[in-house]
Amino acid sequence: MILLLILVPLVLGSMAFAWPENRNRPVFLLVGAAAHAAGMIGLWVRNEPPVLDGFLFLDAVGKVALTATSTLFLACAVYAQGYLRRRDDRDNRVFVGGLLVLLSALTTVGVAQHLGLLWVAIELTTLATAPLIYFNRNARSLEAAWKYLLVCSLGIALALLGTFFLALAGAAPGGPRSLLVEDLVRAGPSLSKPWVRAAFVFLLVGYGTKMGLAPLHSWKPDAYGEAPGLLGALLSGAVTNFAFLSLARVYQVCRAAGEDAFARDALVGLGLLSMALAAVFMVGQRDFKRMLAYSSVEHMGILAVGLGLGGSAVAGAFFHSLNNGLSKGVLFLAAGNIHRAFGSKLTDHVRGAARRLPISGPLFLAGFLAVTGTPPFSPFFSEFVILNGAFGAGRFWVGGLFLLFMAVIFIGMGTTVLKVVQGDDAGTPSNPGFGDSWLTAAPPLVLMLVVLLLGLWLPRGLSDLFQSAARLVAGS
Amino acid sequence: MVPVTPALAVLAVVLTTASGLPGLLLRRRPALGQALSSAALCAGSALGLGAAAAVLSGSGGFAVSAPWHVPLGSLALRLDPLSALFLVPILGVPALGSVYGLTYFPQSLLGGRAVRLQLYYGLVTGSMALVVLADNAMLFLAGWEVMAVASFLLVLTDHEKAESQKAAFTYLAAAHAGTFALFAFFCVVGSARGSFDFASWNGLPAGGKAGWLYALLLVGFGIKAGLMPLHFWLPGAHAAAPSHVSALMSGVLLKTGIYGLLRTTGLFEAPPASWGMALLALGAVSGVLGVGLALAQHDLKRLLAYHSVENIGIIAMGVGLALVGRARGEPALVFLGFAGGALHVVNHSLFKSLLFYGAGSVQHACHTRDLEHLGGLAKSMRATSFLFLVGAAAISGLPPLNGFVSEWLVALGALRAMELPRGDAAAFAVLAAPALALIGGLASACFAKVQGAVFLGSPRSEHAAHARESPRTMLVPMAVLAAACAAIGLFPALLVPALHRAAATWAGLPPEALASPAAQAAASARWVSLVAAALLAGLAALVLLRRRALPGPSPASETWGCAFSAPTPRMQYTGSSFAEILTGHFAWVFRPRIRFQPPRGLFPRNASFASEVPDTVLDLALSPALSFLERIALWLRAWYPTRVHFHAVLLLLGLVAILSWRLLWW
Amino acid sequence: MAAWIDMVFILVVVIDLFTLASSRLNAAIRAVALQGALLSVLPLLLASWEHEIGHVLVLSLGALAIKAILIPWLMFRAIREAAIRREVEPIIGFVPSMILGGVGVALAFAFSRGLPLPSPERHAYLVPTALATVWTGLLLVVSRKKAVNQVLGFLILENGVFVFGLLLAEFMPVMVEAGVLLDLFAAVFVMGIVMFHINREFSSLDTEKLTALKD
Amino acid sequence: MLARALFQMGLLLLFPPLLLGVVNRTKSLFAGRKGLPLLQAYYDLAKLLRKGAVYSRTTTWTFRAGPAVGLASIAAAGLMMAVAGERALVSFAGDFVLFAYLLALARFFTALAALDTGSSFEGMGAAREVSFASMAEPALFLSLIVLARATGTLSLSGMLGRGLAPAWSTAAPALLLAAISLYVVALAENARIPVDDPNTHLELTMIHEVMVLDHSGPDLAFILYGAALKLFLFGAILVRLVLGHRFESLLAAEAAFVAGMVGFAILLGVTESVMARLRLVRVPQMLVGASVLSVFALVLLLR
Repeated sequence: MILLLILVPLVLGSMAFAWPENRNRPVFLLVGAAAHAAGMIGLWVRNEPPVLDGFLFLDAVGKVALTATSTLFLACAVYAQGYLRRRDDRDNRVFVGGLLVLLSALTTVGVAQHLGLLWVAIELTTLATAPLIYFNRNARSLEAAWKYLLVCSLGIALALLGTFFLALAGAAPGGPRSLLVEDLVRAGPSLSKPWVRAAFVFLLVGYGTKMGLAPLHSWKPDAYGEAPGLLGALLSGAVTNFAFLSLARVYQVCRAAGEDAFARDALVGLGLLSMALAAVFMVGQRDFKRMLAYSSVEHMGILAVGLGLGGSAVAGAFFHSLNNGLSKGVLFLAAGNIHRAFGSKLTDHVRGAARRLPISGPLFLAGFLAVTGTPPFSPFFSEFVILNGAFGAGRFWVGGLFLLFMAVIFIGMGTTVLKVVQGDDAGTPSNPGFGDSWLTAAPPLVLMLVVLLLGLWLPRGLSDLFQSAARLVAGS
Repeated sequence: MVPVTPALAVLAVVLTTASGLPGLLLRRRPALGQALSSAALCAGSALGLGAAAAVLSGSGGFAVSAPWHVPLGSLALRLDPLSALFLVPILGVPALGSVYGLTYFPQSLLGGRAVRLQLYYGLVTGSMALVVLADNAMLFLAGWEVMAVASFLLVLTDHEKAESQKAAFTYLAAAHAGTFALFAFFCVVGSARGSFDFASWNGLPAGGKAGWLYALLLVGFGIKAGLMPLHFWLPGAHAAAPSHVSALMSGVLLKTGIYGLLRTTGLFEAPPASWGMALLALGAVSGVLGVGLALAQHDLKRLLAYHSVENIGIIAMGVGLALVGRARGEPALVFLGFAGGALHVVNHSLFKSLLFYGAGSVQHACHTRDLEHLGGLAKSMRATSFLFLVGAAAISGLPPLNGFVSEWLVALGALRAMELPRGDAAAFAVLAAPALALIGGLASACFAKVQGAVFLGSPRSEHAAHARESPRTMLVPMAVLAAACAAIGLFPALLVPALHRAAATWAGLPPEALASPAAQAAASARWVSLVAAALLAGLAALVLLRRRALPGPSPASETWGCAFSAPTPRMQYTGSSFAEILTGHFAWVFRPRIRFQPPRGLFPRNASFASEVPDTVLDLALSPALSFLERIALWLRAWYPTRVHFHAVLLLLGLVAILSWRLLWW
Repeated sequence: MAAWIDMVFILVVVIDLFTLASSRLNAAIRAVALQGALLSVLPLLLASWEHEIGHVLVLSLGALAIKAILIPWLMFRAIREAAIRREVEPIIGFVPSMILGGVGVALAFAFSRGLPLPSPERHAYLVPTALATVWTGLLLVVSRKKAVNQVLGFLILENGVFVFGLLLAEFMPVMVEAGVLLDLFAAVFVMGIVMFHINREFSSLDTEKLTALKD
Repeated sequence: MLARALFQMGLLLLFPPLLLGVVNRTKSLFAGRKGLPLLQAYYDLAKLLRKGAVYSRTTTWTFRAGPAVGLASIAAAGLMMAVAGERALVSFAGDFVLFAYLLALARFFTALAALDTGSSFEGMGAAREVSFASMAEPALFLSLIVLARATGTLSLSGMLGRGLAPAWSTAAPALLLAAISLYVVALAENARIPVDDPNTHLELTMIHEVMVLDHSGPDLAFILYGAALKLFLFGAILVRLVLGHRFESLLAAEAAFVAGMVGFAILLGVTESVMARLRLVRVPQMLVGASVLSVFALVLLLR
C-alpha cells in the first residue's frame, strides 16, 4: 500500500508527461489526488507494517503530514481543473507532471525512515517544483525560480552534509552504523556527541532553509509571489510541512542522544526570529501574495517554537502544521483567484474583491482571520496550545514575544487584506472571464469549512494522532 | 416560575445566533424575511430573558458541562445571578433593535446590506449570550472573538466609506490586542490550575505576582469596555455603524468587558485594596475625561459614544469600590459598589440605546448628525424629542429616572468608604462621590447642549426645517426603553433583591453576609420613590395651577432679542459655543484644532470659526506612534538586498551564526 | 598507498584554490571535472577490501560518469548554447577570494580536530579536505556573477559532501548513494534548463540582472 | 407629629420670599435708599399669578414645562431639609445626593427652556449656568461629605442635627472650611454677587436672569418663587451648620433658626453691597477654590 502510494503518482506523472494534448491532461491530477486520498484512507483504516526492511513505514508523524497533504492536494487538483482550463494558452505538460512527481516525492518523505532516503526525496521535491514556478513564463517568475532552485539546493546540500555527520556519529565500531531513525534512536547516548552536535546544526540550516525559517527564508517571498496560487498553496501548505517533519525526525535523534538542550534553544530562537522578521516585513506590505509568503515564514516559526518548547506544545505544533496547511490552502487559492480577477496582486490596484468575487473575497478575509488565530477556526486552538506550553513552562518571555509578534502581524496583515477585500471595485483593472467559478471557488470554500469544523469539533482520532506523534518525537 | 434548564439557555443562544437566516433565505420576499428574522431574535431573547428573570428572582440557576473535543475545551455552561444580570441587556436591547431596524434599515430597500447586517446582528447577540454563559476559558474565548469579529463586520456595514473602514479596523485591531492579553491570563492561570474550567479556578491567590495578572485583565477587558485610555477605538466605531448597531455596541457590547472583569476578579481570593483603588482611579478618569471629550463633539453619535466612556467609568468606579470592600471586608462597600455598578450596566444599556435610536431617527429625518445643522426638531418630531429628552435626563443622572438610582448607589458606596478606620488610605475612595457629582454636572451640561441644539430653537438647515417624524416601528422600541428608564427610577427598591443575589455570587459570600446593607439600601430606595412621587405630584399641581391661571390660548410673539427684532436661526447659540466655557477648561488634555478667521477692517468680509477635537489617545498618540513604527519597518526593508548572491550569503551567515552560537553554547 | 591518498586529497584542495583563482570558465569547468575524477578514484583507494567490492565499484563508476563526464559536458553545452563571453566575472576579486579560500582551508584543518573520526583507520586529511571543499563551493556561489559559476560552486560543494559519503560506503545502501548522485545530476540538469531560459530572457547569464523582485 | 410636619411645610413654603425682601432692604440701606417694602416679593408673585403670559413662536412645550419642573423639583428637594426640629420630613442615608440632583434637575429644565427660545442671549445664559453649576456641584458634595464625616451620618438631617454639637468641639476647623465653601456655593447657585448680579440691566453680563427673559405671568412667578426657595434651602444648610444644634427646646431652636435665616439674608445683602461682580472667567477659579477648601477639610478629617 505504501509503495503504491508512492508509485501511483509517479506513474501517472510520467503518463502525463507523455500525454499528447493539453486539454484534458489535468485529469491525471484528479486521478492521482483521488487515488492518493483513497490510499490515505486505507492507511487510516488499517496500519501497515514497515516495508523494504524498515526503510518505509508510516508512523504518526508521517501520518499527520500526509493526511494534511492528501486533503490539500485533492483540493488543489480540483482547483487545477478550473485554473488550467482558463490558462489554456500555456502548455501544462511540465506543470501537471511536476505536481504528480511532487506528490510522490512528498509521500516518500512522509514514510521514509532512513535519513538518507529522506534527504533524496526532499531534494526531489525542490527539483520537481522549481520548473513549476516558471509556469507564467516571464522574467519575474524566472528570477524566482532561479533563486528558489539555488538557495534550496545549497541548503539541502548542507543538510546532506549533516546527514553524513549523523551517520558518522554512529559509525564507530559497535555503533548502529545505519541511518535508520529507529537504529539511531536505539543507539541513543552511545552516538558520538561532537558529530551529533555538528549534524544538528547543519541539518537545522538545511531543512530550515527548505522550511523557510528566518534568516534562511529568502527564497520564499519571491517563489510564492510569482508562482501560481495553486503551487503556492502546495509549497506553503505541504512542502514546508515535510521539511518540518524532517527536522522533527532529526530532533528525535538528538533527543535520544541527550543532545536536545541546544536543539530546543535553537528552535525557539529561530522560531521567534522568524516571527519577528515576518512582522517587520508584513507591515505595510503592498503585494498580498508576498504577504502570504511572510505569513508562511511566521507559521514555520510557530511550528519551530512549538517543537522547541517541548511538552504539550509539541502536540500543538503537529496540530498547527495541519491547520496551517489547510488554511494556507484557502488563502493561496483565494489569493490566486483575486490576482487573476484583477490582473494585479498589488493593493494599489486591487479593491472591493468581496464585491467582484462573492466567494473568494470573503474567503480571503475568513482565511486571514483563521490563520491569525481567531476562534472558532482551528488554528486558534493549536496556537493557543503552543502558547499555553510556553506559559506553562514558565517561559513568560517566549510567550510574551509570541503574543507581541502575533499582534503586530495581525495588524500588518489585516491592513493589506482589508484593503483588498473591502471597498468598491469600480475603477479597478478587471480581467473578464476570471470571476468565481465552481471549480476555482469550491475547493478553498471546502478547505475553509474543514478548518472551521476542526475548530468546532476535533475528531478523537486526530487528537490521538497528534499526541502519539508528540510522544514519538519529544517523548511527551 | 419557569424551570431554568440549560436547554432553555442553549435554545435562546441558538435562536438568536441563527436569527439572520430567514432574511438570507427569503431574499425574494425581503419584508417577510426581515420580519421573520426579527421575530426569531425576539423569541430567542424572550426565552433567555425568562430564564434570567427566574434566576434573578431566586430560582437556582444551573452549571452543566459536556465534553467538547478541542484542546483544553469543554462545553461548560453556567447561569448564575451574575450572568443572568448581564443577560438582561444582552438579550433585551438587540430584540428592540431588530424591531427598530425594520424601518430604519429595511431589507426591502437595502437588500444584501441589510441581510448581512441581520446575520451579524444575530451572531453578535448569540455570542454575547454565550460569553456570559460560558464556564470554560476556551468556550469563553470562542464566544469573545466571534463577538468581536461579528461586530467588526457590523461596523463595516458601509464598507465603501473610508470612515467606516478606518473605524472598523481600529476596532478589530484593538479587540484582538485585548484578546491576546486574555490569552496570556488564561494560559498562566489555566496551566497553573491544570484545567480551563472556570469552576476549577475559584480562590486564585491574589498576592505576589498576581498583580501582573490583574494588569492583563485590565488591558484585556478594559479595551473591550472602553476604559480610558483604552477607549480609542470606541468613538469611531460607534459613529460609523448604523444607529441600532451603535446602540447594540455602546449599550451592550461594552458591558461584556465589565462582565469579564467581574467574573475574573470574582475568582480571586481577597484581592488587595490596591486593585480596587486602581480601578476606581481609572473609572474616575474615564468618567471625567469621557464626558469632557463628549462636550467637545459636534457629531451627535461621536458625542454619545464618548458618553459611553463616561458611563463605563461610573460602572468601573462601582466595581472598584466593591473590590475595596472585599479587600477590607466591608459588606456595605461590597454591596453598594457592586449594586451601583451592576445596576448602571443595565441602566446605561437602556438609556444609551434609547439615545442612539433617537439619534438614528434624527439622522433618518435630517440626513446629518452634525449638531451645527440641526435644531427646532421638537416641533416636527414631537415624540422623538420627548423620548430623547427622557434619555438625556436619565443619562445625566437626574431623578426620577434610572440613571440617578445607580449613580446614587455608587456615591453611597463611596461615602461608606469614610467609615474605614482612620489612616486607611482606602478611605480616600470617598473622593469618588465628588467625582460623580462633577461627572453628573458635566453630563447634564452636555445633554442640555444636545437637546437644545437638536430639538429646541429653530432649524439651522433646510433638512432640519423639513424633518418628518419617524414611523411607529422606530418609536415603539424607544418608548419601551423610556418606560423602563422611568420604571427603574420610580421603583428602585424592587431591584434590590436581584442585585443582592448577584453581589453575593460575585463576592463568593453567603447572601446573609450582604443582607443588612441590602435591606438598608432597599429602605432608602423606598424613600427615593416617595420623593419622586412627591415631585410628580407637585408638578401636576403646578401644571393645574398654571392652567387655572391661563385659561384659553396665550398671545404669541417673536423671541425677545434684547431690542433686536429680526432674529435669524443663524444667530442662535450653537452647541459648540454652548460648550465652549467648559471645554476651555479641558484644553490641556484635548488640544482642540481651531480654524479661526476673525473679522477684519471696517466692513469685515465673512469671518469664520471652526473647531474640532481629535481623540487624544488615537489621533494624538497612537496613530503617530504606529506610523512611526511602520516607517522604521520600511526603512529596515530598504536595507534588504534582492540579489541572489545575497540570499546565498544569508544562508552562509545563518550557518556560521548558528555554528558559533553552538560553540558559545558548548 | 597512504602517500597516494595524501596526494589525492592535496590535489582536491589545490583544485579548490585553482577554481577560486581561475578567470576562464572553461578552465574552471575542466578543473571541476578533474576534481570529480579524483573523487571517483578515492572509494577504490579507501575501501577496506574485505567488504563487498561491488558496492564500491558502482559508487566509483557512478561518480566518474556523473561528476567527471556528464555534468562537465552539460556545462560546456550550456555555455556554448548561451554563447557568452568566457571570462569569469567576480564580485569578490580573485586574490581576495583566494585568500578567503586559504583561510577556509586553515580553519577546516583546525575545526576537524574537534571532530575525531569514529573509525581511526580512515585517513586524517579526509575531514579537512571535505570541509575546505564545501567552503570553497559556498564561496564560489556567493562571489561570482555568472549563473554558470554558481552552478560550479554548487558542484564543488557537492564534491565536498561526497568526500564524507566515502566514509559511509558500508552502511549507506546503494539505492541511497545512487539517489544522491542522480539528484545531483537532476539538479544540474534543471539548473541548466533555467539558465537556458535566463539567457534567452536577459540575453546574458549575469545573475546581477535578477533584481526585479523586492518588497 | 402631624402638626410639626404642617409647620415645617408652612415655614418652607411661606418664608422664602421674605428673604428676598430682607436682602433688598439691606442693600438699599447700604445704598442710602429707603428701598422696597419687605413683602414686595409676595406682591410680585401674586401679581404675576394674576397676569397672562406671552410665548415666543419658536418655543415648544419644553419652554412651558421649564418653570413648573424647576419649582417642583426645588420644592421636592425642600422635603429633605429640616427647618423645624431635628428631622426633615424625608431623611435617609444619602438623601443629600438626591437633594443635589433635584436642584440639578431644576437647572437642567431652566436651561432647556432658555434654549427653546432660540435667543442667543438666553443660550449664553444657559451655557454659563450649567457650566458654573457643574463646577459648584463637586464643591457642594465635598463640603457635605465633610459634614457627613464629622457627624458620622449620611442623611442631611443627621449632618445638620445632633451630631454637630460634638463635631464643632472636635473638628471645628474642618467645619469652618466647609461652611465657607458652602457659602461660596450658595452665592454661585443663587446667582448672587460676586458671581452674578440679579438686577443688572446688561443681558451680556447676566447668568440666571438672562435665562428667564422670555418668561412671563405664572411661569415667571414659578421661577421667582423657585429662586427664593432655593436661596432659602442653601441658607438653611448654612444656618443649621453654624448654629450647630445647640438648643434643646424646640421653640428656642426654631427662634434661633428663623433669626439665623434673617441673619443669612442680611449677610448676603452686605456681601452684595460691598463686593463687585467678578469677571466671568474668575468664577470657575472661585468655585474650584471652594472645592479645594473642602478637600483640605476632608483631608483634615481622614488622615
